[in-house]
Amino acid sequence: MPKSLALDPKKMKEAEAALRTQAAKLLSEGTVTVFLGHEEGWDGLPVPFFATTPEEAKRLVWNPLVAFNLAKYLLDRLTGEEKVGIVVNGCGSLALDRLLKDRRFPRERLFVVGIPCTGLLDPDKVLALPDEARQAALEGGKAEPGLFLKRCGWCDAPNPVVADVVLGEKVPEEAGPQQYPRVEEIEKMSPAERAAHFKTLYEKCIRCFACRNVCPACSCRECSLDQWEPLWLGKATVPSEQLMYHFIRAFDVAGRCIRCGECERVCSVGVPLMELNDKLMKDITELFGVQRPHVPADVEPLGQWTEGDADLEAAH
Amino acid sequence: MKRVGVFLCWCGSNIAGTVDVGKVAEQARRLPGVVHVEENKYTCSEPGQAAIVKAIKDQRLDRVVVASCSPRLHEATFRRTVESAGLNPYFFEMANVREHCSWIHTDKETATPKAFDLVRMAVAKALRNEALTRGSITIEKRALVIGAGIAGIQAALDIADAGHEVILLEREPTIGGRMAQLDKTFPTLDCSQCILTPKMVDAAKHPNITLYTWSELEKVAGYIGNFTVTIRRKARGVDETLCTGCGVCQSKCPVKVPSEFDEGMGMRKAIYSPFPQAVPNRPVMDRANCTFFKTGKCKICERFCEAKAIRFDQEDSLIEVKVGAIVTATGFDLFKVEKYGEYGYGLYPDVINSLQFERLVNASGPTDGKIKKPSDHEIPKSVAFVLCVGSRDEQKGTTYCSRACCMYSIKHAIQFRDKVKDGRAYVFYMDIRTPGKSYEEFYKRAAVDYGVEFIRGRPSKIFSRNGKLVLKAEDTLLGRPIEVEVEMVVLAPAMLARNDAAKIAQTMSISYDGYGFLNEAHPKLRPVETNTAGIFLAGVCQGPKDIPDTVAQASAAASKVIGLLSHEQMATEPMIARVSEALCSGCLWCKPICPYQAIEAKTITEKIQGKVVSREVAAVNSGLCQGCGACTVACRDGAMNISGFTNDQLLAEVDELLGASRPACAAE
Amino acid sequence: MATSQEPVIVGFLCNWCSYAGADSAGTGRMVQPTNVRIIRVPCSGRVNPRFILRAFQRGADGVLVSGCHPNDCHYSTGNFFARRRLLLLKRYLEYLGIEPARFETHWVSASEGQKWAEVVRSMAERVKALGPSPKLPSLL
Amino acid sequence: MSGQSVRYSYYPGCSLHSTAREYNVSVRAVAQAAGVELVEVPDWNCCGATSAHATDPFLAFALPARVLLQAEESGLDILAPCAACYGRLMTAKEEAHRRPDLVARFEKAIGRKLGPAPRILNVLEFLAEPKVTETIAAGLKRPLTDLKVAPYYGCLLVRPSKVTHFDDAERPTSMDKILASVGATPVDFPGKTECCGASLGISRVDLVVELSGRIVQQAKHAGAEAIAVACPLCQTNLDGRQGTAAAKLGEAFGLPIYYITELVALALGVAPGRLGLGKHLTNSLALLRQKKLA
Repeated sequence: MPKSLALDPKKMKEAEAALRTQAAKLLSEGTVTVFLGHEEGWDGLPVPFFATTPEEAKRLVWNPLVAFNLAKYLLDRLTGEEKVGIVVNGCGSLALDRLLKDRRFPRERLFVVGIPCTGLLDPDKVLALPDEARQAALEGGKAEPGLFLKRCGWCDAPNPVVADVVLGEKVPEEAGPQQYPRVEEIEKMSPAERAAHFKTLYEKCIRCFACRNVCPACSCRECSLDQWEPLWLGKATVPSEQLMYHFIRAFDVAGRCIRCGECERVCSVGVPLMELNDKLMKDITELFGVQRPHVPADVEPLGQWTEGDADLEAAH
Repeated sequence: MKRVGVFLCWCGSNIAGTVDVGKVAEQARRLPGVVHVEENKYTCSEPGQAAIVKAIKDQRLDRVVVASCSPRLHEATFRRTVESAGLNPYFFEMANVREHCSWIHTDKETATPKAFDLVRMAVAKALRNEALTRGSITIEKRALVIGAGIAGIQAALDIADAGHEVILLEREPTIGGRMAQLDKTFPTLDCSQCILTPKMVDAAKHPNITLYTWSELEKVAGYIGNFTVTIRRKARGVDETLCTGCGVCQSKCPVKVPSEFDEGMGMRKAIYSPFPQAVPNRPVMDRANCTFFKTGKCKICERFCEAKAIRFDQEDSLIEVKVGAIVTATGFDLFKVEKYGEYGYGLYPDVINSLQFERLVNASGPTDGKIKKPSDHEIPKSVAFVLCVGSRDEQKGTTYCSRACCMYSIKHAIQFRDKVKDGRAYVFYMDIRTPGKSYEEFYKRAAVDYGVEFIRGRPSKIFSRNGKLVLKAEDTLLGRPIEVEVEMVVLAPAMLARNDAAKIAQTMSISYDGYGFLNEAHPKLRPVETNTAGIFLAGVCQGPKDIPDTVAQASAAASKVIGLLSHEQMATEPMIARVSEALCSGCLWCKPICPYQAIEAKTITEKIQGKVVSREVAAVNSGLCQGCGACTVACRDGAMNISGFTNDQLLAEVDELLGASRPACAAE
Repeated sequence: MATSQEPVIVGFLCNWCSYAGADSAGTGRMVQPTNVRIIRVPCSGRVNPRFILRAFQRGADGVLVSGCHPNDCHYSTGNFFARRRLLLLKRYLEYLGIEPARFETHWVSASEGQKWAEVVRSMAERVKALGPSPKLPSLL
Repeated sequence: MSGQSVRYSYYPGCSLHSTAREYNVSVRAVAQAAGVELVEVPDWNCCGATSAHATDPFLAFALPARVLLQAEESGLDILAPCAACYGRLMTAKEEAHRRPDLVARFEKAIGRKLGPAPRILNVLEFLAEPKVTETIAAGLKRPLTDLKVAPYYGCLLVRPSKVTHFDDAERPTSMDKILASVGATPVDFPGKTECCGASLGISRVDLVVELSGRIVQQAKHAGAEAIAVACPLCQTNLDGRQGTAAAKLGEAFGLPIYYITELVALALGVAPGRLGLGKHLTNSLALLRQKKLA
C-alpha cells in the first residue's frame, strides 16, 4: 500500500468494448431487462445510465472517470421481479456486496459484470486540469498519483469480489494492513484540540445528506435520523446538531463502511468525513483483530463477540 | 393532553429524613402533564394505594408516577394498584428516591434536587408509556429432567406422580449418580443404596417416565412451555430391547480397565454395567478399550450372548422431544487433589480421596466393604481425614466451602472406627461446619462415642517415613507444630461444577457464576428458578450441598414444574421486542445478536403505487423474546424497540435530566 | 440544565445486576456523592451508543454504563455485545475530544453494593477533577 | 533458540564470586561443555536479597531492576544461578508490570527508561535449555550410575509460584529429571522444598541447625547418598551445619552436598579437580571415588 497506480487507457477501451458487447448480449438474450452502467454526460463526465435495449448498451462507457458508485441505484429497483445487470470494478463490488450482506437486494435478481481495476481518477480534479493535461491523463494515461481517487491509494481489492462474469485479466493484488495516517495525526492532539478540530471542520455541514445518499452502508428504508419519534436529531441547524449527525452516522456504519470515501468526495462543503470512518475501522482492527474491516463480512464485527475481548472495565 | 399523577412517598423518615418531600411536590406540580401531586407517609400501605386509586378516578389520571423505593421491590405492587383502578398497569412508572437517593445521601440540600431530577425523569418517561397487554402461550405438558442422580430422580418422580410426562436424561450407562457410589449417609448412617435403589427402580418403572441413559443433551430451542430438545443417544453397542441383562458378556470380556464407578479402586470390563444394581440393567460397550474396536478381532461377547443383543455397528442417534419445562440436575465433579503436590496423591498409593474411601467402605465395592490400603491390601490401623482440599483456599482451589465434606468425613471416621476397633482416626480441619438437623450431635458422637481425634489445622505436607505416612501440621488450638503418623490418608476434595457446566449453560441460555455453578434467579426468593423462564435447578449444579438439601431442592423444582404444567396457557411479559414493519429494511443484523433465536425473517406484502409487492422484515417471536433489547442497538433503522424501554422513553429520560426542550408533538 | 450545580453523570444500569447492586448499596446505606442519575435499562446490551452521544450533546459531564459481569448476564450474552460496542465507543468519544474519564463502563453484580458505591465515588471524583465538560453544547 | 549461536547474559551475584565460587566454576564448566557463551552483565550490582528487600520497598525493586536494565542492552536471556538472585529478578520483573509508580520513580532516579525485561532463567531452567539437553543426550562421558542423590529445591526457586511460575511449588520434579538424565538415581524425599533456615542464618543459628539438619536427615533416611542443590545458601547450610546438626539430632550424616551443576559437569567429563569440590565442608570426593566417578 498504496499499490502502484497506473492508467492504461487502451485496456480500458478494450474493457468498454467488451462491456458493451456483454450488456447487449444480456439484454438481447433477455437475461436482464435493464443494465446499469455509465454513459457520457453533457460535461464529459460519466453519469449513471440504465440501458434497456441492446441499442442503448452501445452508449455505455468505461473510462478513468467512472468513479460513481452504481450499487445504490439498485434500491430504486427493489420492487419488482425484473433481473438487473450491473457493472462493477473492485470498489464497486465492495459497495454491491455491502448491499447484498445487508440484504437490501436479492442476489438472484442480479447479473454482475466485473472489470478489474488499476485505478480511477478524481473527476473534479481532472475537470480542473488544462485541456492538454486532461487529454494526456485520459488518453495517454499520464496521471500524477494526486490525480487518482483517494481510495485508490489504500485499495486492496482491485478485482471484483462479486461477479458473474469478469471482463479482462485479473489485476495483481497487494494486500497489506490498512494505514490511517490522518487518524494518527488527530490522535496525537489533545482532547481540546480534537474537539476544536471537529467543530471547525464539521460545523460547515449544511445537511444536504449527499454523504448519506451515496453511502452503500446507508440503505435504510427511512433514515432513523429523519424520524420524529424518537427525535434522534434536532432540526436546528446549529453546530451541535450537525456534529451529532455525523458522529451518529459514522458509528452506525462502523464495521460496515467499505472505505470508498465517496461521502467525503461528494461533500458539498468539503468536510473530511473519512476521519471518523477511518478511526472506527482502525479501532475495529486494533480491538477485535479484523484485518480488513472495509470488506463486508458475513457477520459484522459489532454483531459478535469473543470471551477474549478487552476488559472494558480495566480500560479506566 | 396526558394527565399525570405523581405520588411522593415519605417511607416514614426513610425518604423524608433526607429529602424535602414537600419541596419536591411543589416543583413537581409545575412539570408539564402533571395534574395531581400527593404526598403519603407510606404509599405502599393500604391507605397509600387507596389514595392512588381514588386520584386516578377523581382526577381522571392516565399516567401514574410513584416516587418511593426501588421498582425491584414495589413496581409489581403498584402496577396491580393501577390496574385495579381500571388503568393499564404499564401506564405506571416509578422513581427510586430511596435506595438511589435518600439512603445514600446525607445532605438534604443536595439530595432534594436529585430526588426532583429522578421524579421529572420518571414523569418524562411516563408520558411516553404505552398500554401493553400480556400475551399467552400454550404449554407443552411434559418435562425434561437432565441428570439422573438423586436430584434428577427425585424431581422426575415428583413430576411424574403429579400426572405429567417426564423425560429423564442421563449421560452415564446407569441412573443413580453420585449417591449410588456412596456407602452410608450422614447423620443417620442409612445405607445409601437401600434408600436410593428403590427410587431408581421406581423411576425406571413409572408409566410417566421415559428413561434415556447413555444419552446427552445436544440442543435446546424454544421457550417456556414450548421447548424443543435434541437428545443424542450414544451408541450403546447393545440392543436394549433384546438384552436380558444376564451379564454373561461382561464376565466373558477379556479386557480389564479401572472402573470409573469405583473411582479406580476396582476394575471393570470393556462391555460393562457400572454396578450390579444399575438401572437399566443393560451394559454398554466402551469402544475406546474394546479389543474388537482396537484390533478388529475378538467379539467374544457376541459369541456368548444368547439374546443376540450385541451390536458392534450401532451408531449415535438423535431424537427430538417437546417439553414445557426443564429441570437441570447435572451434578458435580470433584477437585483434582493432585493439585496439592504436598499431599502426595498419586505418589503414595495410600493417599486417596473421599469418594475412593466410599468405594472401599462400601459392602458392594471392590473390597467388599473392607477398608484395605491400596498399597498392600492390609487393613490400616490409623487413618487421617484431611478436610478442605481445594475448598476455602484462594491460592490453589476455590474460595467457597463445599458444605458436605465436614459431615461425610466425620461419617468416614466413624465408619473406620466402627470397622477397625483398635484403629485411630484423625480429622484435620479448619472449622467443623455442621449446620443441619442432628448434624452437630453426629459430630459430638464421633468425638465422644467413637473417639475420633479432631485436630484443628491444615496439613502443610504429607510424606512417607518408615513405611508410614506423616502429616505435618500446626495444631492451631495448641499453637504448636505437630506430626501425626498414619497408615492411610483420605483427602476431602472440593465439590466443583461439572467441567462442561458452561457448555450446558450456554446450550440452555442460562447463566453461571465464576466457578461454573448455574445461577438461580434470586439467591433467596427464587432459589430453584433460573433467569430463563421454564428452566429450573436442582442439586449441586447450582452450588455445593448435601443429600437432604439436594432432595429438597429437587422437590421444590418439581413443584415449580408441576405448577407450570398445571396450566393450559400462560401469560407472557409484554416488555419485549417489537418491530415497526414500516421502518424495517429487513437487513436482519438483529438476528445473530438475539440470545433466544427469537428473531426470524418474515415476508410481508404491501401495496406500492397500486402494485402488491412483498418484502422481508424481521419478526419477533413473543414466546421466545425475553426483552433484553440487544437487537434494538443493532437496528439502525430504528425499527426495533423494546416495549417499556423504547428508544423514545430512554431518550426522554436523558433529555429531561439534561434539560433540553423537546418538540411538543413528541410529548403531546 | 440539571437542577444541581454539581457535575451530572448519567448512569445506564441493567435491571438485573447493576440496578440491583445500586439498590444493595442503598439498603446498606453506603453514602455516595449525588452526581449520578440512574436510568434503568433491561440489559447493558440495550444501551445504544446514541444515548451516550446524546447525553454528552445535551451537557452530561459523564456517562456511566454498568451491567452484569461477563458470563453472568441475565440474558446470557447481552453484556458481551455491550462490551464490544462500548469499547469502540470509548475510543471514539476520546477521539471526538471527550476526555476518557468522562465515559466508563463497569460490571457490578446484584450483591456488589460496595463496589457500586466505590464506582460512583471514584468516578465522581475524576469527573469533578476534570471540571465542566467541554461538551458539544458549548458549540450551540 | 537452539541452532543460533547460543549466548546468555550471566548474572553471578555476590555469592558466586565469593562463598560459592565453585558453583560459578561448575556453571561455567557446563556452559563451556555445551558450547554456550555466558556474557556477564556489565557493571552489575547487588540483587537486594540482603536486608534491602525486607526494609525498603523501593530499594527492593530498584536494585534488581537496575540489574535487568544493565542486562537489557545485550538482548539476551539472563541466567541467574543463585536462587536468591533469581527470586529478586523475577520479583522485579513482575512488579514492573504491576507498579507503574515504582517504575516511574526508578526511571527518574536512574535517568533511563526500563524496557521490557528479558527472560530470566534459574539454573534448573538453564540445564533444561535445548543446547544443554542436546549435549547431555549426545553422550555422557561419565554417567553417574548408582549414585543416589536427593534433589533439594529449597524455597526460592519455586516460591512464590505466582512470581516464579516455575515447576510445582509443593512437588517439584525438574531437578529429579536432570539427575536422571545424567545417569544418577533421584531419591524422592519429603524435605525437597522445606526451609533450610538461611534467612535466620545469623540471628537464630540454633533453628538453622535444626532445619538444615532435618533436611539432611530425611534425605539420608530416604536412602540418598548425597544431596543436590541449586542455591548457594542451601549449599552452605546443608553442607556446613551437618556437623552441629549431627550432635543435636544424635545421628551422623556425612552426606556430600553438590551443586546440580557440579554433578552435570562431572557427567559431561569435566575433571573433578577442575570443579573445586574440595571447597565443600563435607567430604565430596570420597563418595565419588567409591563410585569410581573420580
